[in-house]
Amino acid sequence: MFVICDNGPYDAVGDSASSGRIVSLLYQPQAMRWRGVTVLTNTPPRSAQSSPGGLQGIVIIEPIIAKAARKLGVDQVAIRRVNCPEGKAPFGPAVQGKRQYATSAFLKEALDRGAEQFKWSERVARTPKRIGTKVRGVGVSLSCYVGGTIGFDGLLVITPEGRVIFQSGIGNLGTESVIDVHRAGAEVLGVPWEKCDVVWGNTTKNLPFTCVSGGSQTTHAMTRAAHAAAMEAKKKLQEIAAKKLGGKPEQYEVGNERVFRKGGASMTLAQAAKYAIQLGGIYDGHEVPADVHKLTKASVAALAGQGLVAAAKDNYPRDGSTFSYVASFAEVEVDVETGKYYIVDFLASADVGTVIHPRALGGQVLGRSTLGIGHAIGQKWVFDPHYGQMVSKRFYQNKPPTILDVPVDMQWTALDIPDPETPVGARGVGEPPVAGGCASILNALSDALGDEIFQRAPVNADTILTSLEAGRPMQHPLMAHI
Amino acid sequence: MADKTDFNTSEGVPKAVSRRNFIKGVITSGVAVSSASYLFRASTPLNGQQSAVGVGERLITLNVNGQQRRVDAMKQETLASTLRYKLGLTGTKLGCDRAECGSCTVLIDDIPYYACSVLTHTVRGRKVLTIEGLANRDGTLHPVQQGVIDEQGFQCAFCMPGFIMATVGFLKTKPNPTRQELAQGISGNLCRCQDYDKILTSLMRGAENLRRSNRG
Amino acid sequence: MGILEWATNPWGQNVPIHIAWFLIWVSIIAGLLFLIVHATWLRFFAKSRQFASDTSPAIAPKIPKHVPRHSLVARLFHWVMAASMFTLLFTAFLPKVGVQFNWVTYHWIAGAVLTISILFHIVHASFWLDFWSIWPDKTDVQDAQRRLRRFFGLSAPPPRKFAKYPLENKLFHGVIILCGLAAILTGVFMMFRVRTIFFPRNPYLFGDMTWGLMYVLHGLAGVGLIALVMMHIYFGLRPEKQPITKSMIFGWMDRDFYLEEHDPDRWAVETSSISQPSRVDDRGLHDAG
Amino acid sequence: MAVIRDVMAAFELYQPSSVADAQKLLEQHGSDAWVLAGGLDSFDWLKDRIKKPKVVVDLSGIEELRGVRTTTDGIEIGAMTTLTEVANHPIIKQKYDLLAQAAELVASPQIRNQGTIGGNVSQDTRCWYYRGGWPCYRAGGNICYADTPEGRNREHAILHAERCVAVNPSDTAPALIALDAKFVLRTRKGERVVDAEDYFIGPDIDITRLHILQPGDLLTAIRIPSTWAGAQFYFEKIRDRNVWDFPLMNVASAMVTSDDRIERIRIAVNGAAARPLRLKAVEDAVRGRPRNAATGEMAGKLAVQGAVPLQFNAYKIPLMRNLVKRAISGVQEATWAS
Repeated sequence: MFVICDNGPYDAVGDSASSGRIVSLLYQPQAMRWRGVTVLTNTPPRSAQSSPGGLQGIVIIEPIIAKAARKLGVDQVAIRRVNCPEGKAPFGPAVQGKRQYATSAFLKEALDRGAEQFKWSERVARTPKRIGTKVRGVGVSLSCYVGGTIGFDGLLVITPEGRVIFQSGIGNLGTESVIDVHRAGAEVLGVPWEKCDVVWGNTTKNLPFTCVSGGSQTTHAMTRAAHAAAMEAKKKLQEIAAKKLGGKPEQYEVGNERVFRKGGASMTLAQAAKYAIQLGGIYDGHEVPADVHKLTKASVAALAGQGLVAAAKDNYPRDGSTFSYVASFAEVEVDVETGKYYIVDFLASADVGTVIHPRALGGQVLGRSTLGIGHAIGQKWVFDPHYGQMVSKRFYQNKPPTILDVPVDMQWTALDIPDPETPVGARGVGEPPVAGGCASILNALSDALGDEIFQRAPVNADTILTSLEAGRPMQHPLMAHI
Repeated sequence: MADKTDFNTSEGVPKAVSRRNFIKGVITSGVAVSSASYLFRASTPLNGQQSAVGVGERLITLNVNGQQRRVDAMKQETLASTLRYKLGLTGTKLGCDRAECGSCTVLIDDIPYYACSVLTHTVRGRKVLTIEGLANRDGTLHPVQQGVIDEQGFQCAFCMPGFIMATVGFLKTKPNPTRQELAQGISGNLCRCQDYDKILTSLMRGAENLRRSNRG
Repeated sequence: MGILEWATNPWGQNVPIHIAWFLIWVSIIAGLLFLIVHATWLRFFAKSRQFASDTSPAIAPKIPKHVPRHSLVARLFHWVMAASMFTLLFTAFLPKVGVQFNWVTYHWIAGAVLTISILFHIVHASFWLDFWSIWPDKTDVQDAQRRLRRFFGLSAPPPRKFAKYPLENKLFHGVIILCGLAAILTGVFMMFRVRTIFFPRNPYLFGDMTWGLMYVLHGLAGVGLIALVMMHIYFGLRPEKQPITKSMIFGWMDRDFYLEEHDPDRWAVETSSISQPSRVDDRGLHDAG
Repeated sequence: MAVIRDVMAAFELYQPSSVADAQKLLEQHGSDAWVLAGGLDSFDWLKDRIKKPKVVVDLSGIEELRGVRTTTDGIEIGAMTTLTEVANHPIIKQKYDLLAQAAELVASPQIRNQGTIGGNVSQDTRCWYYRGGWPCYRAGGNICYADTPEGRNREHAILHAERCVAVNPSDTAPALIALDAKFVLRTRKGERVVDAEDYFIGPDIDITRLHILQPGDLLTAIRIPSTWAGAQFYFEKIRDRNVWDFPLMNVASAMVTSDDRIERIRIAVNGAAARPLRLKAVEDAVRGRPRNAATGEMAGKLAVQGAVPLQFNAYKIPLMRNLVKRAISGVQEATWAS
């Protein structure tokens, strides 16, 4: 795999390395040579959008896999099933004889679930492929991207009123993760969600050190941090209970808004919070664990004395690197006289660990799939090579997909198999579906029209029509998006 | 050149306010950025043309969300600007400002328009409805808004006011649409989170809510 | 209102794109003014011309009745050039003043014809015609000084008669060369910007500024030609110049006119051809001088 | 050149309530004046500061320019009638559905609510170099940036290009040509009625305009004769996005057949040249022939004769050939039992 990254005039760092890593993980090649070059060019500035490197790598390889399967007479899902990662799948180059590996991968299951729900075999078997000028084709694509980081802080306060206030430093992208990840903490403490508040918005609100909102890491990183803070709070509750009610801390349990000894004494969280204020020190935030970030320490200092304050760094172990996976399925209908095509159906089947919030997850999986679909069906970025100036400045020129460019009933599903290397089992999902959205459309087009018709994205009416006319690809694959 | 700059910026010297500095001042004061362009762009031929056909006053009354609002609007001002920057109705978003993204969609006499591409002066005497005017006075959300809450329709939701207004407008002509029909109806709006599927689901719920509330 | 139109190129640089089209009217008005002033002056103020000496009567009978002046080839060139020039001017400027039609093709074809004919003329005039007869010589300069002094009432000997071409004619030719060559050279490059049969298009042959200046030069030469062509036609139609105009049609000039205006010493004609006045031989023309 | 997000440059706004007043204003202000219909084309120019008129004359208050009226011979559509009104008008849907179909496919719902039929046929080209404010031929300069060795000209002309290779983006224009519509203009000299296809001009005639309106002229109405009422219509628009996009190409045909032979036909294509093209040669060639695939094939081939592709728009030749074919012989509906 030889990747040349045209990075415009400024940014010397390209995404070519990421494309190599993702491809080596997603298709588990037994041997792979990779080379990446970043070139600075005197062209308009650009920057990564979503799934940088991963999108490109997968979209390069997927049509090749599809073609190989056709040549071999192997089913498209089957060939991917054979080659896709499983469990602690290795990726990237060997360093000192050892290769890195993923925390987990259940992509085979995702493929199976997707194929079943999409009725893959039925669609493949359906005849005829062509009616009049219309041809249908189905495509499947694997997709993955990094799905989480570790080492951030959680912070919560149990108030004397018995409410649990989660301090959330997550930037809200509208994915709800700013709120959702704290459910992990509420669950640990056994507090109904209605008794919880989430404080978020800006740094004046005394928020803990948090990952940036990007890189599909939030769900993974911050469920861990929320879990850690809740475990810290639980520990403190047990200690307070032991202090006040006697016995050893480990004899106490936390649940139903109480801390209690089985069949014995108990107190409410509200009471425990009041005691925490009385006790001071580590209990109400006047003392902070040494390993939390200085920003978290400052926030804790500001919150001290308001109740039981628990701050903790995510120190949970993780064996491997975290990735999330998607198997994407698409069917297209192409009019061979005009080159115009429609996406008939689309399904994304996700392996993202534990599902935290199904509706938000669905929005993410289909939303980012649509971003990828946009790259397949028309989104482009045109500049005049003589002047190096953008000409596609308007939406009708650079063509982000509209609601009518995707099926009105898109489907998604998720496995809900926890990742073993994180306490809550949840991984991030933002970027993993992007490449699948793009490549499944390209593969469906190849299925409808043949492998040799187009060799680049976006595929528009013009690409298809010129090539069908000539019987071979007419646009150079490396030619700018036009 | 340098001398002139010094002259304008040095203290104590009587200030010959240059046009650039004046505009800067206006911008920093944050009040009437818009009037700068009125004062200093091509001097408009108002003098002696008051009686000319069709020429209007700047001070106009608009019917926005059922209220009569007096507003001083420039001739070249768009409705989106007036709503946001003169009337404080920032629920109407300005995305592309080129009639492409739909985030500025408002209803004018019950019809969805891109407010970024309507001159404020052309809506005199017409009823403008923005997202702020949808909910009841008592705070009860419009059924379509409620549908969005019910189904968590949007992600970043910058496009949401536009989508909701487009939906409310479309449902006036077709209260019981199919998913396909509603998608057509709101196809003039873009969502860059690309959450179209969930948006459509929530707006379908909104349509259902609306039919139910009309029935009841 | 500047005399150039400027535009901002894609890189934000200001570049000229062409002349301001009101210069068309400036040129037309300048041409009209010239001919009105000239005609008025001739009609009311000009004194009759005086030449230094009459041609010796001894030579007169030897001069053929029809003095050969322009060879057929030279005349053909002139009229081809005239036709292409008219085509060029009308196709260039009529659309600019509101008469819309598909002008570009006609314009570049006429331009190509003009270019070829002028190339031919340069070669023809350099090697077959008397090259120097059209360029002012020392006598022309002296005579011009004399005429100028006499015009202002100063004492000066009367000027001598003309050689083959009067000084004004030579000067006109010079100015036409300047304007014409400027228009042709820039025009040839401009053909790279439109589709012609000659070479592959390359609109980026030069930078924006160079192209802009080329269009400006082409335009200036073009509007200049409007006034020059008007003057030329005016003189061609003036009654006292009719013999010259006729000579451009028929190739010869009346003996009387020749004797009256031209100095046989400066423009010798082959006196032996007395019996065959209408037969003009190319060779007869380069003996002059 | 940039996409500017700021208040437009100042202009004086006139909102006349009659055509006579509007004309008076336009006469008074000459080339300083800009006529505003729906404004969806206009505001791009004004917002990007590429065109800076001193005076804008808004036609939206002129009642006489709105609405669809039936006449003794067909209908008359006021130039300021919105595309939504055109697309939904019962008479148009019933008798001149070709136009309704075309109007329905213009841009987006909001734009159809605001954009007018007069504005749609009079809009400027969407060449991205020209719209970007590059000083090209159409903008008064001396180059066509799209027609350069590496120019990005995927959406440009294959026919009748003359220096400028931009295309007309209107969807309703070919439908109106196919319906043999007449455009009613109000000029200084009075009312003038021209055939739809004569309303549009190419760069060979005037490289800076797409239509014959001179400063001060107004397009007041479009008349559709009943000649083609209820004929067999075909409209197809090929575009990249399924909404809010200009045609890569569109085709409109109106046809009357008897015994499946083509008795009368009008056909027009847009997106191939700087003006919507009425394919007269095709009409003549297919008249009297059976309406079948062979006739369609022949018509398609005839339609693209003389087409000259640029570097990136060769696809428009088969596209035009196939669209013309379909406009004559139709297209088979495909439904899979899934």
